[in-house]
Amino acid sequence: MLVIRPLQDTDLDDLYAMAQKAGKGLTTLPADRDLLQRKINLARETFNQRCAPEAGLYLFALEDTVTKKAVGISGIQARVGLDEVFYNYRLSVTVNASKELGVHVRTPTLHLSNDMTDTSEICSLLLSDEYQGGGNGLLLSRCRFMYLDEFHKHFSEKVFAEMRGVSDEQGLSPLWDALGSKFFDMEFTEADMLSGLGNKAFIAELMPKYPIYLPMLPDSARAVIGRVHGNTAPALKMLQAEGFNFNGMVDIFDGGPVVEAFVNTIRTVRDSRNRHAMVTRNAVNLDVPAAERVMVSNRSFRNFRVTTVPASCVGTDTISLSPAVAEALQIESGDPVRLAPLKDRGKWKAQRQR
Amino acid sequence: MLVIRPLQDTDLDDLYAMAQKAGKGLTTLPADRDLLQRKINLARETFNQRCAPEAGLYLFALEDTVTKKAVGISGIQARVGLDEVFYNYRLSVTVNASKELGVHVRTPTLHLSNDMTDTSEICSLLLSDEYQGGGNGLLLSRCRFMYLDEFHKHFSEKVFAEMRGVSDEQGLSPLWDALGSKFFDMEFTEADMLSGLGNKAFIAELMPKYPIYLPMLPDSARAVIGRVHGNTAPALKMLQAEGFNFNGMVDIFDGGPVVEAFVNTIRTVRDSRNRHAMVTRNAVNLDVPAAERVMVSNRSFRNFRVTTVPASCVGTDTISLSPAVAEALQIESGDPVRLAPLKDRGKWKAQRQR
Amino acid sequence: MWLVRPALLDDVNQILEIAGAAGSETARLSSTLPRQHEALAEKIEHSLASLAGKATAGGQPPRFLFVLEDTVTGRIHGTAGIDARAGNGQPFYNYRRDALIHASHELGISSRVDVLYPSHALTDHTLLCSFSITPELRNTEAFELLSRARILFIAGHRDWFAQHITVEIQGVQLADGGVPFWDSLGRHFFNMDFETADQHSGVLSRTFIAELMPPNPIYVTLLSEAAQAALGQPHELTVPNLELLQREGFQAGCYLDIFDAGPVLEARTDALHTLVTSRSKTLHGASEEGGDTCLISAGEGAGFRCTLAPVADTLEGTLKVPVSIWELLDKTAGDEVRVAPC
Amino acid sequence: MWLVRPALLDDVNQILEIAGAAGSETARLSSTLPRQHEALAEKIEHSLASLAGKATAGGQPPRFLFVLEDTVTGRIHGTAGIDARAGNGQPFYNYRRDALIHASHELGISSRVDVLYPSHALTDHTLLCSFSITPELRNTEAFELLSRARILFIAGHRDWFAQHITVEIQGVQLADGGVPFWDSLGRHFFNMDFETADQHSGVLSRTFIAELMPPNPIYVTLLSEAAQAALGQPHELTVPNLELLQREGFQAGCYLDIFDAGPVLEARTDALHTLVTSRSKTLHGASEEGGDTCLISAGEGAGFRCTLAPVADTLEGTLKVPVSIWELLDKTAGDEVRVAPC
Repeated sequence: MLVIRPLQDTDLDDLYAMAQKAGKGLTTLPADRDLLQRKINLARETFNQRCAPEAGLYLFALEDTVTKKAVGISGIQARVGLDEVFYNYRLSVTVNASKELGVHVRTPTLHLSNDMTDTSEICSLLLSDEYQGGGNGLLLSRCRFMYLDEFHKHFSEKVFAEMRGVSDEQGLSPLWDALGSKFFDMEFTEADMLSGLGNKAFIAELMPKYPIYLPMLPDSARAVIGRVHGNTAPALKMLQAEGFNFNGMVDIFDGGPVVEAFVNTIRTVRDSRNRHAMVTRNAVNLDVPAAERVMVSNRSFRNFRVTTVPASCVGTDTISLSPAVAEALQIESGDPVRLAPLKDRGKWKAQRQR
Repeated sequence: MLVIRPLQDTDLDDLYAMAQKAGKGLTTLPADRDLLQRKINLARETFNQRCAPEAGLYLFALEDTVTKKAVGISGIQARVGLDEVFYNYRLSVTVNASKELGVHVRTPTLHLSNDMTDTSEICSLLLSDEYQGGGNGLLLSRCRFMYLDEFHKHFSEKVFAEMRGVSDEQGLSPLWDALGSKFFDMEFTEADMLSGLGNKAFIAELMPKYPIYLPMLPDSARAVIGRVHGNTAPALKMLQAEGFNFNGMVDIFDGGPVVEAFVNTIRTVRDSRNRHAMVTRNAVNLDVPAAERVMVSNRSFRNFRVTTVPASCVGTDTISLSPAVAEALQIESGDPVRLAPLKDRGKWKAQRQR
Repeated sequence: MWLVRPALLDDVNQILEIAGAAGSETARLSSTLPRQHEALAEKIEHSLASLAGKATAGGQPPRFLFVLEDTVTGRIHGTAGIDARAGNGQPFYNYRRDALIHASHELGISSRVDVLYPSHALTDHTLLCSFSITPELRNTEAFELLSRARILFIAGHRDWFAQHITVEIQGVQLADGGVPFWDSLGRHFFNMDFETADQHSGVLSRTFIAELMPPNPIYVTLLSEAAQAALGQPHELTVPNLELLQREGFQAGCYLDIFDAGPVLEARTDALHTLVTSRSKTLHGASEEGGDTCLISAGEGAGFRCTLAPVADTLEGTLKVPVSIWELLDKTAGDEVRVAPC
Repeated sequence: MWLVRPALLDDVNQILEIAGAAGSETARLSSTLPRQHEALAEKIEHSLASLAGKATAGGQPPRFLFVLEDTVTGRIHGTAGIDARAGNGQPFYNYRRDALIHASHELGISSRVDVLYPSHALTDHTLLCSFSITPELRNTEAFELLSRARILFIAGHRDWFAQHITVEIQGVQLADGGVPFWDSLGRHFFNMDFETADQHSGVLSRTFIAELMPPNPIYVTLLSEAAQAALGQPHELTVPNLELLQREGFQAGCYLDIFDAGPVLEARTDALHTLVTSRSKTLHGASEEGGDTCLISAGEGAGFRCTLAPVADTLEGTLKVPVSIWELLDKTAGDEVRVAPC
């Protein structure tokens, strides 16, 4: 069984291994043991409410209960831009027009912006290759919406995700080549890494402060602004299905888009329902397709756990859970749980809505 | 009976009288006969599809069928910023932080923006004093959402409204005094008038192009940024009830907020239903409170007409209309009509939804 | 003989021939000279009003236009202008090139970031402009006469002009007509080719520049390489003119033309070489054509004339000049003239 | 006798007394002089390394600190510094004041809009800095000695310094310690009072300025009236120093201090009055104390000394100076000294 739970100290080795495999794409989880340990520590402080709520970093592990290994991670940053200044480009339009000459020109323009400051970010999603498919990625991602909904007072009304922008096999980014590299005398990967490590003073120091007019960039760079990396396209699609929309912000390095949604309009949140757990020994075939599964959370702040069960387990007021699932969720009969469909237009949801 | 219909040539005198009474607040409808005639002409071209769709200005009159007088007006501009450059300030945040010094400062900042360019605007709402109350203002405003919905291909996905900002009895605006007046050597009312007359070249010429840091403005000016004039508060409330939200843009002169919504999420649009007209001579008491009325439109592009009838007239597939109403809507039995509640949580809507 | 005198309305057709055929090399070098009959006639009328010391409609500051005439044939071979106040009552646009230093203490990185700031700092300086000459006269003494006659005019009417004086030198343009700086920057915002924009700037109100120019500073590093290379570089055809102006005391500063990034030269008016070295003298006859060739000017306002003549100076402050020159200058013995060495 | 010599580590405590008590008038006038023992000691060590011609850790450019010593009491009464390269390898921040002209052709309106642009244009100029003197010595010859001794040092070590030289003059500060320009602008972004920011800028890396300074140009018209009035105005206490520097040839240009908007003076190093008028001479004894009082300096690097002495010039290029002065300069007959008139 796969279960979501707070990241813990013993996950360091697994996490490091995952980060190493993931390579350069994932700047918020570089393969750096010290940094990963610091993240684990911060997550522990966060779940135990020993740090300021706005400084919280909520990191969840996906654990294979058989091997006891962490096979995935995902996270929520309570507020961005507090410790380090958070930069994006806002993709805006400059209109110049002269009636006298009958000229009307629109110039797409990038404005340096800190406007995402104080907003909650969903981040750090990583899943082991061996566990890809079968809805595991959905669980890892969507469990966060259940958490955001459950504990919405700890988060902003709106949440966002930064999507990885376009780069080639060598990790070269067309936008970086055309823009960043002219101002930062370093490699894209180095800049991205420094930024991921939380060392952002250099951005304030080196970043161009005036707007960038896009017609002055080559086609190759303009073409990738607001576009996601091929590998990230499925993640973007998933978020769009949840109701996330491009908000006009792009990454300052690779031009990847920022998508955002109001928490209360996220599909997982809207489709969530409360039930009480009923632990039963009736045999249930747990091995059903993702479309027929629902996520079940134990609604705990400190020890948030989520797993999936067949939609057929859901009753009017209760949900039938096997002892193993109950144990994984650390609940007993009668405890409140919260459900949400694992997939869009999942079976359970369809049943509920008509 | 009061009925919404396209503005027409014969409305000029009524319109001019209304504009004169309204005074300085309404910059898009100044008391200028030539300008008003030009607007009427443009509206006629628009409804007759004789101008480019994006240049369209859809103006509706509220006619008292007894006196045959126009007693109100409201409009939709198909796209802003095409003929004249459309300016707003975007209320943004600049974050400056130094780890070394433990300083973290957020500075609200106004950035000159043309980002509303190409968006549809609802505008020009004006209702005679004698007709205030009884839901007439709602009809005048909301009929536009029915039109937007019906003919959404002619408009942008998102629509917005500029709300009048704070000014005192003398028409003095605190933001203008602190900001605009330093750059425009003229009175607020003059600038506002010039802008309303469509003479906007002076804005490009005189406007400060660099961002304005709000801490440099006096408290009185900062206090009104994004706030509406007392007289406009009810209109704002109405739009918020429809699902419009402040989008971070403010008026460059008085700081009034811009609110926007996706057409398909506007309450009037979501609550609209189709019926067929059934003209009947059964006596119906037309004089019911606004909360018990529904708007009925004839769904015509060129000759769009809307009036209100009691919710009790609505049947499962049809709506019973008196011959007088049918005549006002210029429809016959069997013609398709579209309904929407006049008020939020109006009776009819409540009936339909549960 | 070559004579520089104020342009007259009768000169319009001949000037149009010089400024004329679009795309000709001459034309390219004189963007502030209109190519339309009506606009040119207006410009000449404005010049005549300015020479008469008359205020003009709209309160425009004085602008002067002179022509180079071959007195033998009566034909006109060139034009040269002065705007008393650059911008003519409106902003005069330039880019100001400045550098920011982007340095990261922690990373030990420091780089120079060149920025072009929109600037109006040269507004109301006196501006030399509208210079055009037929190609065969380049690098001749007529060329020098035409250019420097303006300084003698300024010397004789010093009160009409500002303390600082400016001249825009045409920037790099390729053989195919392409202007690298324009193609990399202005074209995107003005949505027209360089020739069109350049002509507009000479003829129209400059409102269109405020309306169409990018409102924020420009990072040089984002310009095309060709555009970067062209910053502050003169068009090769202007090199003789540039050298002449440098001898006059003009120097390139940090300002660039907004259309082609050509250098903008600046000088203190009172330090101009021709002005400093010119002297007022009393005209006398010379029996023989002796002495060094000098610039010699005379006359006020519309009566201004300037030519080249062999001049013999005397100790008494009088000037011996061939009588043929008297006629050219419309002066006679005992009249005051101004002379400057070549 | 007053002697200017390089600061030594032993001087730290005495210098702290001068720079000392926060809020004292002296202290306010020397923002680049650290008030912490350790920071000051480091600054002196850097100066000593620079005097020895040694490269320093981190490759920082040379910086020099001199003191004014009363040779009778051995007490120190003032300090004066030179940074060979303003910014010391990092950007040197100023505001550049420039005007845009906002004009509407159609409305017939034209107004001048002053803008403060962040600028690093003075980075790597040589900078005179860290000037402090005990109040009773203001307007005395010791004051002049301390300030001008630096120019003689530059004259004697010309290769170490840049072509252009700059000095920041403290701007307007009210009796209550308020700085109008800071209170209208910087305070909002740095979230600290003027004293604190000013001290940081002397001691810390200037990274914090890049991090905290508003990234866009500032419209002057939006500053408070008091701040607008303070632009480019010197603090009244600095007026004697300002006048002294103006006599040296320094002129205020368009640059302002980013914290208090005090004027930034500029000069060409080779045109500094003291440098131009100074002469290398050979030292000789004088039997009597005759002649005009002059600045006289000698010695290289750490051996640099400068004092005031009555000097009698001879036709042979030798200099008659009282023997007591020889000792002060650590020189003897036949050695080379540099002298400049007072």
